[in-house]
Amino acid sequence: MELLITIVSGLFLLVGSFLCLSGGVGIIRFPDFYTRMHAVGVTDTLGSVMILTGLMMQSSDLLVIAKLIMVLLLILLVGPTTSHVLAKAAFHNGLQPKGLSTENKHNNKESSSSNT
Amino acid sequence: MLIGLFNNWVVIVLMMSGLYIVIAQGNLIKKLVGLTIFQTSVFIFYISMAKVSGGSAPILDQEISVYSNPLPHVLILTAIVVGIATTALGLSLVVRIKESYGTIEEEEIQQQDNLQNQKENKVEVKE
Amino acid sequence: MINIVLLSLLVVVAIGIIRMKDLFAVVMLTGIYGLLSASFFVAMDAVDVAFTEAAVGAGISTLLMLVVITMTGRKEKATRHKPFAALFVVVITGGLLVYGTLDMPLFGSADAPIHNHVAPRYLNDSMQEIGIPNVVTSVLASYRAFDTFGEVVVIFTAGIGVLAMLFAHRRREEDEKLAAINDSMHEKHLVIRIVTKMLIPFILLFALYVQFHGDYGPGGGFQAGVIFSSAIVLYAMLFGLSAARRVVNQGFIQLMAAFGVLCYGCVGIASLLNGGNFFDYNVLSNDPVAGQHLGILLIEWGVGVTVASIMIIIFFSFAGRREIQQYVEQNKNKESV
Amino acid sequence: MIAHLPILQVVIPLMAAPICLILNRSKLAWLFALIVSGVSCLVSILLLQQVMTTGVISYELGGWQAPWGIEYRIDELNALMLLIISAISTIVLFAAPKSIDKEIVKGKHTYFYVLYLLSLTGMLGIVATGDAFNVFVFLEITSLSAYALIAMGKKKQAVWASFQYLVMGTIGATFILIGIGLMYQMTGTLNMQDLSQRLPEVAQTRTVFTAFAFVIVGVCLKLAMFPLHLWLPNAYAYAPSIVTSFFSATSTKVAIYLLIRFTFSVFGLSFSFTTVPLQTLFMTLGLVGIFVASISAIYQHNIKHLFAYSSIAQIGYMIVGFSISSVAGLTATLLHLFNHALMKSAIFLALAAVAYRVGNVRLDSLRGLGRQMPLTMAAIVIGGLSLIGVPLTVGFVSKWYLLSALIEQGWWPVAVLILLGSMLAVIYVWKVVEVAYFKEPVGTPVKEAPIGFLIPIWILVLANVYFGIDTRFSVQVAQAAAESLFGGAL
Repeated sequence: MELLITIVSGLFLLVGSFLCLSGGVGIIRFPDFYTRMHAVGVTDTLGSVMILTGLMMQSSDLLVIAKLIMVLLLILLVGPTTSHVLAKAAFHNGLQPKGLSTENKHNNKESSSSNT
Repeated sequence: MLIGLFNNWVVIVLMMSGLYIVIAQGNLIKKLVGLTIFQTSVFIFYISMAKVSGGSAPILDQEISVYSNPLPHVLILTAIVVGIATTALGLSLVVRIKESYGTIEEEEIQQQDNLQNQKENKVEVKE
Repeated sequence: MINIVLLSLLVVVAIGIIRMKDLFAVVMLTGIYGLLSASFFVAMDAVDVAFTEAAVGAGISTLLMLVVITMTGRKEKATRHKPFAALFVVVITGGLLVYGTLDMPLFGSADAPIHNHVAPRYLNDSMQEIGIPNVVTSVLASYRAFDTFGEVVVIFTAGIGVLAMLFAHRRREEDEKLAAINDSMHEKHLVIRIVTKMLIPFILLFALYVQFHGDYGPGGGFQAGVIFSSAIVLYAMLFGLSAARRVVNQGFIQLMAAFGVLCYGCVGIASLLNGGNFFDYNVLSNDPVAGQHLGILLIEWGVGVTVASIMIIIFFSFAGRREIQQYVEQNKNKESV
Repeated sequence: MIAHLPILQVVIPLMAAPICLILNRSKLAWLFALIVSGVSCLVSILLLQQVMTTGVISYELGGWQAPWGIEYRIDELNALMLLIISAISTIVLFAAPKSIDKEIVKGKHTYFYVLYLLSLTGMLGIVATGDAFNVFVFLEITSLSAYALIAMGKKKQAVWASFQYLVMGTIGATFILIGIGLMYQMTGTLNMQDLSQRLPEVAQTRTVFTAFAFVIVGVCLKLAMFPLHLWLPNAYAYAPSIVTSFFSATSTKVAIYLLIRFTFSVFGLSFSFTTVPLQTLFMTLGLVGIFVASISAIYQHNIKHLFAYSSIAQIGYMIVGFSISSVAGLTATLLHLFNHALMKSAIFLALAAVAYRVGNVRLDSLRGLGRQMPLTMAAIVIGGLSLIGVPLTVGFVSKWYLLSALIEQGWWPVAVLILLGSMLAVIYVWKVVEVAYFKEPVGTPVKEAPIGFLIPIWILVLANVYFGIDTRFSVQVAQAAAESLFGGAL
């Protein structure tokens, strides 16, 4: 039983780290702000959730597990929100996704002065 | 010996990069950033001298026998507060400087001041 | 091993800061620098310090710098500086320091003088003398309580200093107009506002936990104060300064700042009146250890209150100044149109 | 309560600061600050008396023994410094309300008094404590309140001057922090007394040498010693007048105190002056400082700038006296410290009165003021004479002691240079006198300064003359302090 838990938690940790790493690669490899945001925002949340779950399995102390659950909830709540806000702020400031035609740029310039 | 002192040398490099920013850069916010880095590096220096190999955090527990030294921790807690206090005050000065000079570049401020001084002195000579 | 990795990362970040021209990036890197050094502190067993550094270096100071950048512009001008004079000073100072390290006790060695003169008493006797497991708290709040008092006064001074620099009276109509602008942005901030509303109570709760758990684990008045203020700051950022001011107004928050310092000092005065020296908690109660507990509880409370209110004051001053600047600019634009 | 005097000295103004904030009425805050400052002056007089009769007082904060807890330790030197700081603060505060009304925006008066009390607290705390790290904490209280107070000046240059001071001051304080850290690393203690006992064992190590260098450079930055003085003239010139007269008399003096305390008590005489070539270095820098600063003073158009440079020159005299490293030399330094506080606060307070009536303190605005504001200008003249070192003023006494200390060591050339330096003081003081008395007034005539200014100004001026004639008190205390420092006792 213990062996099983160790193996499963190890798997969780590995997958979590891989996801985080892939997010890191994405931030370098992707062409523009929005795709990069997408890479990090999605993988990081899931990755850290995986890592936290793995850690929870490793610990036997209830208090530690409770604390980790708190952290987990916080990440689930905050991670997506920050990605959303970042993307929104970028869009409001007139940053265009790569490949969009230049016509749209004109329309968005007016809103570029407003700032969060 | 080399490993034992290596930490200190890296910390010295950090301190000096902070000091370098303060002296060499003309932007006032950058100067404050430099000060922050300089101070933070000094904190790192203090904290690394408190470490005892194999020790653990100074929160007493029956199962642990070796602790790191708590005194530098206390000193640095105080010093961190001093640091943020200085930064906050410095930033408020930067805001005021921007309002009255219209710039936060050292050289431009210096120029404006020199001009002003020359003007005042000229008035004096005329009279 | 991990500390070498962290130190190298710190060096990389420092070099990045020197080379960057975009102030926004510089400020973010400074925040990262603070967070990295906090991680380093954890590796060095200094959990309390790490907590504080994370809250201050990566939190409050980054936030304040960002607010200031919105007022002063984010591009640094590429003017010619005097790198040689600076390099000269830096090389001399650094050289002297390296020279000084040569006779230092090695890193981590247990027989260094600092581990054998004053500190052992804290580790060995504080359990009997003060009776709380977190040695850092007992040194901070009892053995060297006066330093901490000084620390509270420093932060109080900074708060009053910032007020003296930036405080500006707002007229009612201005306030209402600014509030109206803010209300009109409700749609824009919908998601983040809702999430924040969910988070704020928990942040406040966490602050209280840190405040009262400081005797047993990392934490204490200062960290709690910063966390508490961060909840209010978050509220002010999203719901507008006017709304936040309705929750905590200027007069009240100044009163609280003064009250915290007085609360700390009065513990000292009380021990004077009970016949002990200043900050001698033993005389506060019949049982010395109970007296220590009481004293530490009260002064931590004082620290927390002062720090929280001063942080709020500082943020309000900066943000208030910014709103007024924007208001003035908008009016100018309207006139020119 | 007598046993608790050392801590009350610091805690009374400290606790008064938040109360002052709660009061939140300009006049009320002023009255309260004045009373508090007066009380702390009273406490310092009692402390001095006590020290002179019973010797060193030690006070353990929190009831913890010295190296574990923080100790307050008052000897003759500390007591003298405490008296200077609290007395000057009280006298200067007398004149505050009028000057503040004119120079600071209405809504910020309370903040001014709170910050003033805090800076007073900081200085008293630096002087009273016997713990090296506690010095750093209180140093920062003083510095932070000083930055804010200076930036409250009316002109826009005030903020910039304050920012420059902030950068320099923080670098200085961080240097001191590094120095303290290195000392702590070699000895394991922060208590000054304990440090002085444990440092000799490790005095030969390179680490202690580095610690010494960092502490000294840090203190010298705060001290505005030549060539680290660049922040001072602007900071003094653009600060509100009241702040200038308080700081010119006290803040650099506190730094000198720290210099003396660290070199003589903590590191010990033999380390500071034989292992390290401090004597030659400081003697040279002191002398060069006197000449450079005096000559710069001559070319200033703003009188506050002029006297700020003069302050740097006067610091040079103190440094020379200090570097003699004999009882006589140190006595001269301490005497000059006391006397310079008297003269500079008198002069800057008189300038505050001028600024109140005329609106600025440029040299050309002073024309003909000798007749329009006779009492104020007379105070400046007497203060100026004292700066030069004319007999019957305090300046003469300290110069006399300095010269005799130099001659005692046989250093004639230095003595001659000191005399030459005083001649430069004649030139810049004469510049002021010439404009004020021998030029025709221009513009609208002004009235004599109000009585609220004249009383404190003349108290200081009369003190200048009194201590120039009756030197028993000042010399006795200075000598006792110098001797106890050389006795090796902390």
